[in-house]
Amino acid sequence: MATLELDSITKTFQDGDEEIVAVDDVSLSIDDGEFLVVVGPSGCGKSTTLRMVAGLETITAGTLSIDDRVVNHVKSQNRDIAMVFQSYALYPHMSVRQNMSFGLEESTDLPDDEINRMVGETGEMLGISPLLDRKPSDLSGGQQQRVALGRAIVRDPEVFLMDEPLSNLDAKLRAEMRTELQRLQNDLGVTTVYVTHDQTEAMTMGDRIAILDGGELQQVATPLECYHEPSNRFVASFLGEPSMNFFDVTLEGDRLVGDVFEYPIDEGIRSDLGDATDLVLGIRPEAVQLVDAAGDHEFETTVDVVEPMGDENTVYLHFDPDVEPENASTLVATIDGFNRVSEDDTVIARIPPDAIHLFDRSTGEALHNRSMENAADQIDL
Amino acid sequence: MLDFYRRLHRTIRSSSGDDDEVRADGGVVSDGSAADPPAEPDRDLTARLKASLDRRFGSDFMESSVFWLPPFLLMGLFVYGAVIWNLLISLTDYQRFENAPDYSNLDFEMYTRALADSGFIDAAVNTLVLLIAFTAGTLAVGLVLAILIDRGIRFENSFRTIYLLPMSLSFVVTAQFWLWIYNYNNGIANNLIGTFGLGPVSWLGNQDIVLYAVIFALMWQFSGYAMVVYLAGLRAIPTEHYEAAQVDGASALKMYWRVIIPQLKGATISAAVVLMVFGMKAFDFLYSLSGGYRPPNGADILATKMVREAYANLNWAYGSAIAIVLFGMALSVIGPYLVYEYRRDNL
Amino acid sequence: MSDTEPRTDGGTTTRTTRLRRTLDRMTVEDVGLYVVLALAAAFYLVPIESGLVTSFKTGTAIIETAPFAPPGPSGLTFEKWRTAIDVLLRGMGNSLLYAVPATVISAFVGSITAYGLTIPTWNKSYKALVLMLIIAGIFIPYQAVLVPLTQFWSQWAQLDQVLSFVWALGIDEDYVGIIELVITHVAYGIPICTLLFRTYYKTMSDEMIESARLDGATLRRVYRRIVLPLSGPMFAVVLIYQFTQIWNDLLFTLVIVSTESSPAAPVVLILAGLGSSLEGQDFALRMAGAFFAALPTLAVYIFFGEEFAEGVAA
Amino acid sequence: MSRDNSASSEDRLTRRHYVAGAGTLATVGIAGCSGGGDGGDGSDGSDGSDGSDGSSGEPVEALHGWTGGDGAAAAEALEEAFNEAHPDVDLQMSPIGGGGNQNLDAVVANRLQSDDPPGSFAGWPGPNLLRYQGVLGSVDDVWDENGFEDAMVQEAVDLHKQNGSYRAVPLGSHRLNCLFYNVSVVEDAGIDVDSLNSPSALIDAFETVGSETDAIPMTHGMSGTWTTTQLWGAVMLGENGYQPYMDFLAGDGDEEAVRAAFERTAEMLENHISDDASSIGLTESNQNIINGDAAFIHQGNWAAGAFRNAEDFEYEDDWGFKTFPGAEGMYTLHFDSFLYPSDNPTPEASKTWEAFVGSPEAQVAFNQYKGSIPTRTDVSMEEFGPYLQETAEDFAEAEYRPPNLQHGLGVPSETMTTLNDVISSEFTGPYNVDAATTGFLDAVSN
Repeated sequence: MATLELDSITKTFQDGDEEIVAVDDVSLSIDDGEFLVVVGPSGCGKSTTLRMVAGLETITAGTLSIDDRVVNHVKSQNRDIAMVFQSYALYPHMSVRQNMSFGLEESTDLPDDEINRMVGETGEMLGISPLLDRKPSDLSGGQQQRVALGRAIVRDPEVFLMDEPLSNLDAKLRAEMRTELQRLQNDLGVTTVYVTHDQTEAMTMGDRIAILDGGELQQVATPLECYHEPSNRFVASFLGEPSMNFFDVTLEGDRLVGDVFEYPIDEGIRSDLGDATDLVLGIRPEAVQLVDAAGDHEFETTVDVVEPMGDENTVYLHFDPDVEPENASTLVATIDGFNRVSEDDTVIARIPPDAIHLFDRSTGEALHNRSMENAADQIDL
Repeated sequence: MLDFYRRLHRTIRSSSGDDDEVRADGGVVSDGSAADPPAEPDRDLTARLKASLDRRFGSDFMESSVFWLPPFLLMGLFVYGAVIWNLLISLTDYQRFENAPDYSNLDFEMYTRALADSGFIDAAVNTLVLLIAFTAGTLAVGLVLAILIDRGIRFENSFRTIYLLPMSLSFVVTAQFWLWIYNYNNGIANNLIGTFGLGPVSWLGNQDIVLYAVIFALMWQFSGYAMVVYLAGLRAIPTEHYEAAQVDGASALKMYWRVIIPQLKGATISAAVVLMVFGMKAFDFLYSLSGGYRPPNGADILATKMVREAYANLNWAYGSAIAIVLFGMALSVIGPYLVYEYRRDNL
Repeated sequence: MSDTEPRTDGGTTTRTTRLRRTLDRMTVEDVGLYVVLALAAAFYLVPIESGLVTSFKTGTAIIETAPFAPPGPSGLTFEKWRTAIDVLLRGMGNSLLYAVPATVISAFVGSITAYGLTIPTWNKSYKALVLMLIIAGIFIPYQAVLVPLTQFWSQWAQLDQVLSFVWALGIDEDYVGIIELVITHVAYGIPICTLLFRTYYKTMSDEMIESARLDGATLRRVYRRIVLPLSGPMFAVVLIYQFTQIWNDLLFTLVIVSTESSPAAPVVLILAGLGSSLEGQDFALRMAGAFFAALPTLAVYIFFGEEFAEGVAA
Repeated sequence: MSRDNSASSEDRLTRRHYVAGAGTLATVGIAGCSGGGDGGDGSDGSDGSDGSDGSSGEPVEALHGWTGGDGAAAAEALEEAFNEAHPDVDLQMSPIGGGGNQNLDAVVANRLQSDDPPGSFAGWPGPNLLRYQGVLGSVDDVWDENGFEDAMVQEAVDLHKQNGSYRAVPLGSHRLNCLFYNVSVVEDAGIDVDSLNSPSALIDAFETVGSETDAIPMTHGMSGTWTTTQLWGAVMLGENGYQPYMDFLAGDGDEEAVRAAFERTAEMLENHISDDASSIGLTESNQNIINGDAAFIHQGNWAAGAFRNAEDFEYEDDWGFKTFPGAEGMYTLHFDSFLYPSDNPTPEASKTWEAFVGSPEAQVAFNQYKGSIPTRTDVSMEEFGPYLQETAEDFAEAEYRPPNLQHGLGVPSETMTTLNDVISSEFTGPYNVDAATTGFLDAVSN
């Protein structure tokens, strides 16, 4: 078990004459036994970062250390790490048992029977014992994924690295594997870095999550903190489905003036804003409530579309009825399934002041986050 | 430190439909030595040398050189040793055996002599025509056969083996066949076209068509190889492409022309390279056909002219000059392919 | 697309019913297809058939019957094959002696060279340079190589003196030619073998190699335990291609062994002079000799044609 | 066979430099190979003299091109005769087949290029020796000791000399000015062959054959160009006689004579040969005579070998011979000889071999199978067939013995290649007389 320290790691590529910065000054420290999920949109540099940790990519700048040992120049095989690849990367001509024992045979000088014992145990643990003597091509996607996992586990490495291991599975199997992976990681307690572009996996699996965009680290925090206290507008928009509503507002006196509504704010929020005036107001759809009477924080809206999701409905609301739907600014709200609302109704939508977030419009940096005390613990995914 | 852009290139090139994540941070990793020197200063000399070499040429250089360096040197000694020897001799005026070639005045006299020699020009043109027409024709025949066989017929294996058989025969055998087939009076070729009422043709006697008759014979021998390569290429294209084209209402011909053949570019290029090698072997065929270094008039190629100059006339320098031109011509045809592949990071 | 025969329920339908079912489903288009394929097969077989047929004809039969017509009962003789066989038999032994090792070694060398240039990562532009030199090496015209090659073997690498202890054991000194042929064919085979393996190794999954490297495998181990077992199909292609080229090659044999009377004379050398003399050529003998000499290459294509096609597909 | 790499003469040394230079220039040499055998202890004689020690145990290596048919039989007979005559010296006869001597020439050229000459090799003497200038040793002593000068015809004596000393020894000779005919076809056409003593008379005979019978007047294989060059040589001799032919060979040929010869030849090829000529060779044209499809053929007398081997096809009954019309009383010379390279690996054994080649037993043993005649005039011909006996008589009594054009005795090999180039581009149909004439005159003049 080991701690992992990334100190302002940078990676640049030379494409013809111009230089592309794939990973820009990322610093992370991962405690022993922690399960860190690295998440971000396609091309944000998360896989490159993982490959740098694995030693499959050279590190342009910054230092990487495992258990306080600088490993920038240490070859991957000497870093005592195991990696599960997106395509599983199983050796087609070897049986499952040979696949799993290959790592031990190559990097250790354990006797064969010892290796067989360990492979048997891991097979037991992953429930793939009956498959040990079959060829990867005879196995289903899920089974192949378990074998890839087994291959990493049996090596008992300092660090697990996983590069979107579930992305090739169907939805149901993916949900099962998510929980099983977490259970395994807790039992083994191996420091794990898990890369994905799927925010559900990020929110449910990680002890902490690191969100990357454009090669830059946006935020490192627990899933709840990232969800409820996003450090900037990108994080706020990235997490949560349907994603947060955003309205451009400017601060005038003690009210926020947008192009479709005005929103009075109290002194507490006012003090967080400092001297920034051009702001963006953010409100999670599940925080919007439908009420009866208009007021300071309640606005008249017409219902454009209702999407029933079973346990709850997602409602698309427009502020000004006379403007055609597509360019009117919409407010997305999630309400519980029993609330009878249909298209073209006019309803009053309340944006509770304790649930709003305010971001600086130019830097995107979060100035004020919602208060946590009465935030519902459920995360709307 | 693995070959990141090769992987990147593969993900971009592979059908990006299902792979939703396209890496934007492309570009070529040159394992620059920006990283700071290793911590332990006291490593012994070889390790330090190895590390610096690895940094200079990329991490696996030393370890991989044991694989490719010895064969590369062996090839260099034999192949490029001969090329350089020919180059040197072609710059001298070396003839017969009496005196050794003097390297004092190296000049391009042999090359100017070649350009002035009409026989050389004809041979060069014939060689180019042969290389291009033979390769194109063989690819076309191979493609048609591959398409026919790919339609899921029975006895596919036996048809495939039959089409491949000619490749296993030596030129001594095939040259004699074609002498009979092209025989003016009772040759199969003239009998065949006779049934269609066309008069007998002197295939080998007529200067204008003898080259194409030779090309046709070489196509007969090597189109089997092109067929096998294309069959593999066709089988690599997912069946959905065929069905999609059909659903779009494309006729069989259009389907192949617009959808399938463009996807065979890789197969075409790799087959073309190998077929050009066979094209270069036309010397053996012509040598067996005419029983000497002088093919029928109109089918003289650089290879036969080179051997005539070197071994019949003992003009070693002139023979070597022609050899260098022939080598250069082959490279000029294959060169663009190599540069194209290099630029696509494919090399 | 003619639909292939649907899977009948039980496998018990007799052969005739299955045949009848396919026959009635044959549309005009299918018939056309088979006719064209049969014509193409004839086009490829007639020359081979006429050669084979001629090899069984007597002198007079050759004149009376057309080249592709089989010999009449009177014209049939095996005498040409008999003379061809007893003249060429020792040549076959010698040819196998150098062709088989040369083929195997050049395939293996091609594989490790292509491996060294494809799988491990090192500077891209140097790798491209080495590859370009190797691929360009394919197009060296063999005729231009003969004189430097002779000089190399006769003056630079005088194997016959180096191996004098072998000749002392009673092995005939001419067999140095066999060793020289093996080395020459391996050297000139490297470019094409490397290119063929290179195209194959490029399709190999990078992640599998990376995971092997992560497992602590050195380049040598990765080659031996993963890349080599998986390059079976391409070995088939290279072995078949190289065997045919090396077996039928006359130029190097002419320069290195030269005379057919030498105990180490390969079959192509003896075949060159067989049945041809100043006063005329004995076609039947030449054809019989050519076919007898081509038996190994024909056999290789007939038995391994399958692997050759699949290898190219891999 | 150990290599006697004695650096004997000055030029040989410089060649070794260039080899080393080219080799090292090439690439990193393989560590194992020693850089060129160091010079043996051979004495430093003039280019002609032989090395002194030449270990006698080594066999003399005799390269030749007779791999099939009569040639092979003759070579075996020669080998047996030698072993009988010289049991102490072992001989290694090395046949190199294919391409009618071209493979042999290529191997010899390669070995001479790399300082590894054979003991002796078969080839044509005369101007053809020019190719091997500077690398042929002298066999003057062999000629003196065995009195070859008086045993051989004067032409043979002249043709085997180069730069004042003998370089080779003749073994056998074929006659080139021959016209063979199928007796029955000629009789059907009603032609009296002996009356044909000019090319124009021959052409008239062709017309009669064409009109009287449906046989091909003259069968002529044109898949190679050498048959046409050889035919032109015979017509040139027949049309213009000895002196103009010799002037042409010497380089100042008379344009009119050359043009006339081309016109005659064009007349023959345009309308008196088979239309599949371009795809048949020597074998098929001999076959046309044997199976009565053709009346006449012009060929060297090796064609007689093919007729002799054909079943029930006898001299005088089925086929006949006539000197080429217009060249009566002449014998167009051809020689098969064995050349003696300098810096010889086995000087003693090679000299014994050369001496044997010129001996009566060798010439009889070889030529009776080969279908050629001994070059000595003092050899009894009873073991030869009637036709060859006649040829030997013509050879001895011939008024002139002009050297042949196509087989090395008339012009140097480079000129011969140019002549064949001219035939190939100008005279393989359509037959362009003017271009061919100028082409030939230029070829022999420079």
